[in-house]
Amino acid sequence: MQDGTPATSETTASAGGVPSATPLERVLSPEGEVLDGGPVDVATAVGLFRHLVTARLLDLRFIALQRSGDIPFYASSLGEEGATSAPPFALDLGDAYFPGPRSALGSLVRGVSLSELVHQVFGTARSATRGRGLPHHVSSRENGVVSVGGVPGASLTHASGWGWAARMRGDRRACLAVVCGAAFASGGFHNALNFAGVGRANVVFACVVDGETLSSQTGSETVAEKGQAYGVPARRVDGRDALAVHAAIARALVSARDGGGPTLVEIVSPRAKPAEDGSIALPADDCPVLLLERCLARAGVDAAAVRAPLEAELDEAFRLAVAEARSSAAPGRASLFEDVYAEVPRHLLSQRDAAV
Amino acid sequence: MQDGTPATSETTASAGGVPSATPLERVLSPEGEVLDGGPVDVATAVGLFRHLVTARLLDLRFIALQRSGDIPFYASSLGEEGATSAPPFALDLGDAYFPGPRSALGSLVRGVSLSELVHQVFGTARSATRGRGLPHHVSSRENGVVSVGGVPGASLTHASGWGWAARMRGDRRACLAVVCGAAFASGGFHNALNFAGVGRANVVFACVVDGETLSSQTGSETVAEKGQAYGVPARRVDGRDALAVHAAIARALVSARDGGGPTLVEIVSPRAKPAEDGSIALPADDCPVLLLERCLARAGVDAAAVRAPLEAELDEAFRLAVAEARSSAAPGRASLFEDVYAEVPRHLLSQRDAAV
Amino acid sequence: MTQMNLVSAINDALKVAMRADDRVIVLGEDVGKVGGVFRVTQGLHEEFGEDRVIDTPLSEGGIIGAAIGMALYGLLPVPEIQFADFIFPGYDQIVSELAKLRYRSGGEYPAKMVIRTPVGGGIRGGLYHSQSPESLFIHVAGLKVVCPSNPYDAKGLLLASLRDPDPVLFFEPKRVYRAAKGDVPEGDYVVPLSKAKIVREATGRRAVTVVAWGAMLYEALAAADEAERQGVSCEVIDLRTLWPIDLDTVVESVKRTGRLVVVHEAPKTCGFGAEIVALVNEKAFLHLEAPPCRVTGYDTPFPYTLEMDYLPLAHRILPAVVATANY
Amino acid sequence: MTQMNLVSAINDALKVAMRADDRVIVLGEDVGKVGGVFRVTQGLHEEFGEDRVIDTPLSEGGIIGAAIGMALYGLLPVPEIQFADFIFPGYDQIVSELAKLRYRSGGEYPAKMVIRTPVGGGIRGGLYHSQSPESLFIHVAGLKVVCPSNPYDAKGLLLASLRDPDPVLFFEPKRVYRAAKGDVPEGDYVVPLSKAKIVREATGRRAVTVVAWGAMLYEALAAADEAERQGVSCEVIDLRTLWPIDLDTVVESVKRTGRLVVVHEAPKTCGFGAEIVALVNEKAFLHLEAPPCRVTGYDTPFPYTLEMDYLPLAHRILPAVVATANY
Ligand SMILES: Cc1ncc(C[n+]2csc(CCOP(=O)(O)OP(=O)(O)O)c2C)c(N)n1
Ligand SMILES: Cc1ncc(C[n+]2csc(CCOP(=O)(O)OP(=O)(O)O)c2C)c(N)n1
Ligand SMILES: [Mg+2]
Ligand SMILES: [Mg+2]
Repeated sequence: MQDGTPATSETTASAGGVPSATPLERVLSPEGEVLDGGPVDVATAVGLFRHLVTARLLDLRFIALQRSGDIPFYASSLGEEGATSAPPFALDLGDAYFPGPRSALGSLVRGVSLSELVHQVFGTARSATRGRGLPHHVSSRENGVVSVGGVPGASLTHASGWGWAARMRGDRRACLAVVCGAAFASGGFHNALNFAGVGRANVVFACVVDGETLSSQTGSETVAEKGQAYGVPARRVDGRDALAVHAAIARALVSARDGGGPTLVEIVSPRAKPAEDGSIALPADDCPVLLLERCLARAGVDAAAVRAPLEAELDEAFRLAVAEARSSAAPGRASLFEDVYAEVPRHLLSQRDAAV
Repeated sequence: MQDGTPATSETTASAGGVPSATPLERVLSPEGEVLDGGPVDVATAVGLFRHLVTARLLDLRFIALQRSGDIPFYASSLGEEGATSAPPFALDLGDAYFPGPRSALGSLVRGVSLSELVHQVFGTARSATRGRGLPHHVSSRENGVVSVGGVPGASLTHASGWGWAARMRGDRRACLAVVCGAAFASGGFHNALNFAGVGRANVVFACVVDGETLSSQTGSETVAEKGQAYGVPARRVDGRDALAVHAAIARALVSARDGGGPTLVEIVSPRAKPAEDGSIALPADDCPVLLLERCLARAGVDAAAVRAPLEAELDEAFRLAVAEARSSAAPGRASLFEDVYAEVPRHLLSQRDAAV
Repeated sequence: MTQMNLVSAINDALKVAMRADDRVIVLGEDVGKVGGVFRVTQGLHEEFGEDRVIDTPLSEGGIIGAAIGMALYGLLPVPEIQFADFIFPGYDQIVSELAKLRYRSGGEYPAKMVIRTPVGGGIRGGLYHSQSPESLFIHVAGLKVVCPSNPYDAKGLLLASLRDPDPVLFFEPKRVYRAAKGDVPEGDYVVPLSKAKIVREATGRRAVTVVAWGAMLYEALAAADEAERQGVSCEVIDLRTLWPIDLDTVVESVKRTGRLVVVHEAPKTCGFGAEIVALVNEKAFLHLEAPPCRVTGYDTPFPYTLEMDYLPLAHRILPAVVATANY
Repeated sequence: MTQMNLVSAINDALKVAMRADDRVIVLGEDVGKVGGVFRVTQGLHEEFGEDRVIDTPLSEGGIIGAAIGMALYGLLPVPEIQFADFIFPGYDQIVSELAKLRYRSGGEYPAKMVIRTPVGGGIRGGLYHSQSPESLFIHVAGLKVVCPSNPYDAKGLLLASLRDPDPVLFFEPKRVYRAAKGDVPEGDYVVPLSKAKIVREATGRRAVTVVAWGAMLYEALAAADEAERQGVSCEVIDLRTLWPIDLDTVVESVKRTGRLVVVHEAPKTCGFGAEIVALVNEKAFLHLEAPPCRVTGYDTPFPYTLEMDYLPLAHRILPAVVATANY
C-alpha cells in the first residue's frame, strides 16, 4: 500500500438490499480472511473489536431504557457498529469529531466516559450539556466531540468551516463529520459539500447509508455520486467490515492532512431492530461484531476472551452509571439562564430572580 | 432523429475559456453549416433569429438606461442571447416559465410586450407588478411567466413543485426554469434538483453557465455533473448555437411530457460587456446572432432583410414605450397596501387611511 | 357529533377537505405511509394515494418551495413541518417567497397553502422539539397565523384556513394533541378566522383580561380558577387566530377590566405578547389601570430537563394575574 | 481624527481588528477581490490575502455554517451578508445553531462571530434590498444586535462587537453609508455595547422621548427640529445597541417626558417598537401621559417605486410627536 494504511480490496458484496453501483471496499472476506492476503493489524482489530462490542451492548441497554420510559428518546445505531465506531477510531488527538444524530456511541471512541454518556442521556446536572438537548445531542470539548443540534445536516457545514480553517492555517489536523440518512436531502449537506470542495477543507464526511432511507431522500443511486457534484472525491465501503471502514476513513484523513482536501466516504450499513426479548434481528453475515471475531480468530486472538470480561465490565459500569444518574440532581433552575450568553445579561437576571 | 427534433451533434468546441469535460452539443458549425448535413428548420431558425436580434438590441438600450441613471439596476444577458431566448422559444402555450434574474428578455419570447417590459423596468403603475420589485423581477400570468424574486435559486424549487404537480395530474404540460450563475451554490438549486428527481417532475432546468462564475461557486467542473447527484439526466450544449440550445431544451421538454422526468441542460455561454460606445466586446465567433445569420444565409434567407426592419421597428417601439413609461403615473399610495393579502385586512386599512 | 382529540379533529378536517376538493394535497416528512409522527395524517395515504399524500425528503426549504410550485400549478397544498422548530430551513421560502408572491406579482400569482406544524413544549422534546415561533411569522406581512386550543376549533379553523385565500400557518399545540378532547361535528363547518373567543367571562369587580392561545389556554384557565378563589375574576380570551388579530374582542375586554395579562410559551422579548401590549396601549390607553403584563417563556433556548420550569404554567400566571388585579 | 463616512469607518475597524488579531477573518459574497458591493471590505483582500478575506459561493446558509465551523476552530469570523434581505437562507444556521451552541454545549462550544449586513431602504432596491429584520433576531435568545448611525459609533461598536464574547448581528444602515460623515479616531477604541446615547436632550416642558437608530435617527432629528419650532421638545435617543437594550436610558427619559415615540423602518407588527413599548409599560407605567406611539414601516413588503412613502420619514414622525405631546 502506497500510504501505509491497511490493504483494502473491492468486492461486489452488497449489504442488505442496498444498491451497489460501484463496488463496496472491503478488507475482510465474509469469513474474516484478509482479502489481499496480507497480515491483519492486530492492535487495530482488537481496538475496533472492543469498541464494537461496547457499542452493541450499550445500544441494547439504552434501547431498553427508552422502552421502559426512563428516557423519552434514544437514537440507536444497532447493527451499524462498524459505521458508528470505526470512523472516530481513525481520528488523532486534536482532530474534531462532528457527530450525527446516531453517534452517541461513537463519542465513546473519542474518550467520552460511559458515566458521562449516561448523565447526558438522563439529562442530569452533571452532564456536559447540563441537561439540555436530547439524549443523543452529545458534546464534549475535552474529547473533541463537537456539540450537535437537532437539524440533520446543519453541523456538516460547521465541519467544512472547521476543516477550511485548518487548511488555511496550514494545520495538519482534520475533522470527521457523520452524515446520517435523511441529511442527504438537507441544505446543510449541500452547503457542507460545496464549501468543503471550494475551500479544500480538511474534512472527511462519513455517510452512513441504509438502502431504504436513501431512496426516500434522493434520486441518486448512491451517495458517492454526490461527491462529484462538488468536486469532492468519494469512496464506498462496506459498513459491515469495520476494518474496511477504518481504512477508508484513515486514508481520507491522511489525504486531508496532506492538503488533498475533503473526501466523502459512503458507508453502506444495514441497521438492526432489536426484538422484544433483547435479541437483534440481523443476519449473522451482516454483523460487524461477528465478522471481526472471525478475523481475530484467524489471527490467533481469542475474541471470546476479550469480549466476555469486557461485557461484564460494561454491564457493571452501566449499572453503576445509571444508578448514579438516577440519584443525580436535575440542573438547578438558575442554569436555565446560563450559557445563553457568556455572562447573564440584565434582562435574564431579572427573569432568573423571578424564577428561582 | 427518433423524436423528430432537429439533429444535434457533439463537438468539443469550448466556449470562452469554459471547461468542457463532456463535449458541448451543437447543431451548427462555426460557419453556420448544419453539422449532420440535414436541412435546417427555417421557420425555427428565423423565429429564433428575430428573438436574438430583439434581445441584443433591447439589452443595449436597457444598459444605456441604467448608465444614464434612469433605472437603478438592470441585469443584462448580453452575448447570451442564445441561452436567454432559445429556451422559452421551445415552450408550448400552457407551459410555465420560471425566469432567472437575467431573463427579462426571455419573457418577451413568451409574449410579454415590449411596452409591458418597459413599464416594468420603470416601475410604473401600469406594470404587471404594479411598480414592485426591480426591473428584472418580471411576472406575467397571461404569458405564463411566473413571478421571480430576489433570491437566486428560490424559484427553481417552485418549478420542481409545479412540474411534480403536473406529473401527478397526468398533465403533459411542463415547465422551464432558468438557473443563473450563482444559483448553483444556493439551497434552492439543491432542493429543486432533489425534489425534481424524487418527484419525477415535468421540469427542465436551463442552466446558463459562464466559466468564471462556476469556478467561484462550486468545485465541480461542470454543472451537468450535478444532475447525477440527484438522478437527473443532464446534457451540455453550446450556448452560442441557439439552434442547439433550442433542440436540447425541446427534447428535454418532450421527455418531461412523456413522463421521463426532469432534465438539466447546461448552456455554456460567454457573456459580453458593452463598451462605452455601445459596441460589445464579444469575438465574432462567439456571437449567437452572427452564427444564426450565417446559418440563414446558407439556407438562402437574407438575414439582413429580416434584421434591419426589425431593428428599426424595435427602436421606434422602444422610443415610444420609454416615452410612455416616463409620462406614466407612479402607482398610487393605496397600492402599497394591496396584494399583501387577497383583501386589505383591517390593520392595513388603518395604515392605508393614515398614509393616503 | 363525535368525541375527538386534537389529532383526530385535524385528521378529520383533512379528510373532509380532501374528499370535497381534489386540489387539496398533503406533503411532508413521514406524512404518508407512517401517517405522521403524531399520526395527524393517518389513513390519508390509504384513502387518497401517494399522489395526494406525499412523503418528501427531509428538507423544509424543499417542502415549502415545492408546495409553492404546486400552489402555482393550481393545487392546494397542506405541507406539514414535522416540528415547528424545523421550519427554519424553510424560513426563506416562507418569508421571501410565499409571503411576497401575491404582492410582487401585482396580485397575479398568489400561492395559497396551509402550513401545518406542531408547536410548544411539554413533551420532553428539548431544544429542537418544543419551540413556538409565531412572532417570527406575524412580523412578516402576507401571512396569517392560526393556533387552535381544542378539537372543535381545530377542525373548523383548519377548514376555514383552507378556504381563506391567503397563506396560513396553522400551529398545533402538541402538548394537548391527545389531552384536549371534545365534541366535533361531522362533515364540513368553519370557525371563522380572526375571531377570538371569550372562554371565560369576568364576573367580579376586580377583573383581569387574560389573553392566551393553544396549550397555554388551559394554564390560563387553571390560573383563573385559582384567582377566582382569591377574589380576582378573569376574562380569559382564546385568540384562536393570532394574525390578523381580533383586536376588538381584546380591546373591549380590557376596556371593561382595565387590566391585561398575556400568556405565551415563546420567549418574551419580541414575542407576540409585546405586540398585543402595544396595540392595547394604542386603543385603550386611558382604560388601563395597571401595566399590561406578559407571562411567557424565558429569553433562553428551550430547555430539556427543566422544561416545566420554562413553561408559563398556571403557577406562574396566577401571581401575575393577582398582582395586575391589585396594582 | 479623520473624516470618514460609515463605509470607511467600518472598513477601518476591520483593518484595525485584522492587524491586531490574526484570528479575525472576513468571508462572504464578493467581499474579496471586489471589496464588497458597497466597498466596505475594500483593500482587505490585498492587505490580508485570500486566506483571511474569503470570497464564498452564494449561499448564506453555507456562509454562516462555515463561519460557525471556523469559530469552533478558533478563528473570529466576520461574515458579510450582502443585503440583510438575503440573511434568510442562513436563518436556520443563525437561530438553530449559532444562537444555541453555547447553551446546548453547556458552555463548552460557543461560536463567536460578528455578522455584518446592510439594512434598510432608500436606495431604490425594492423588495429584496431594503428590509430591516432586527426583531427576527432579537426574539432569538443568544444573539446581540447592534445598529450604528454614524461613523464614530460604527467603528467603535464594531470593535466592541468583535471583543464581546457573544455572537453579534451588526446591522449597517446603508441609506447613510456615504451620507453619514464624521470624525473618527485612528487605531483602536470601543463604543460599549448596550449603551444608548441621548443625541438631543429635551428642553421644554412639553417633551417627548423619541427612540430611533440607524438611518431613521436622522429622520427623528429632523422631525425634532421642526417639532421644536412648533413648541414640542424632543429627547432623541439613538439606541445603538438594540439588544440587549439599554433600558435605563429609555426609561429614565420617559420618566422625565411621560411620552414615547419609537421609530423604525421594519414593519410595525411584532417589530422591535412593540417590545420597547411593552418594556416601558413595565417600567414606567405610572409616568406615561400619552399612549406610546410607533412610527414605522407599514405591514407590507417593502415597495420599489413607492419606497419613500413606505419609510417613516420626518414628515410622518412629526405629527406623531406632536400628537403624543398634545395628548
Ligand atoms: C430540519 C429537521 N427536520 C425534521 C427533523 C425530524 N427528523 C429527524 S430524523 C428524521 C428522518 C429520519 O429518517 P432517516 O433519514 O431514515 O434517518 P434514520 O432515522 O433512518 O437514521 C426526521 C424527519 C429534524 N430533526 N430536523
Ligand atoms: C440570497 C441572495 N444572496 C445574495 C444576493 C445578491 N446577489 C445577486 S446575484 C449575485 C451573484 C452574481 O454573480 P454570478 O453568480 O456571477 O451571476 P452573474 O451576475 O454572473 O449572472 C449576488 C451575490 C441575492 N440576490 N440573493
Ligand atoms: Mg431511515
Ligand atoms: Mg458571474
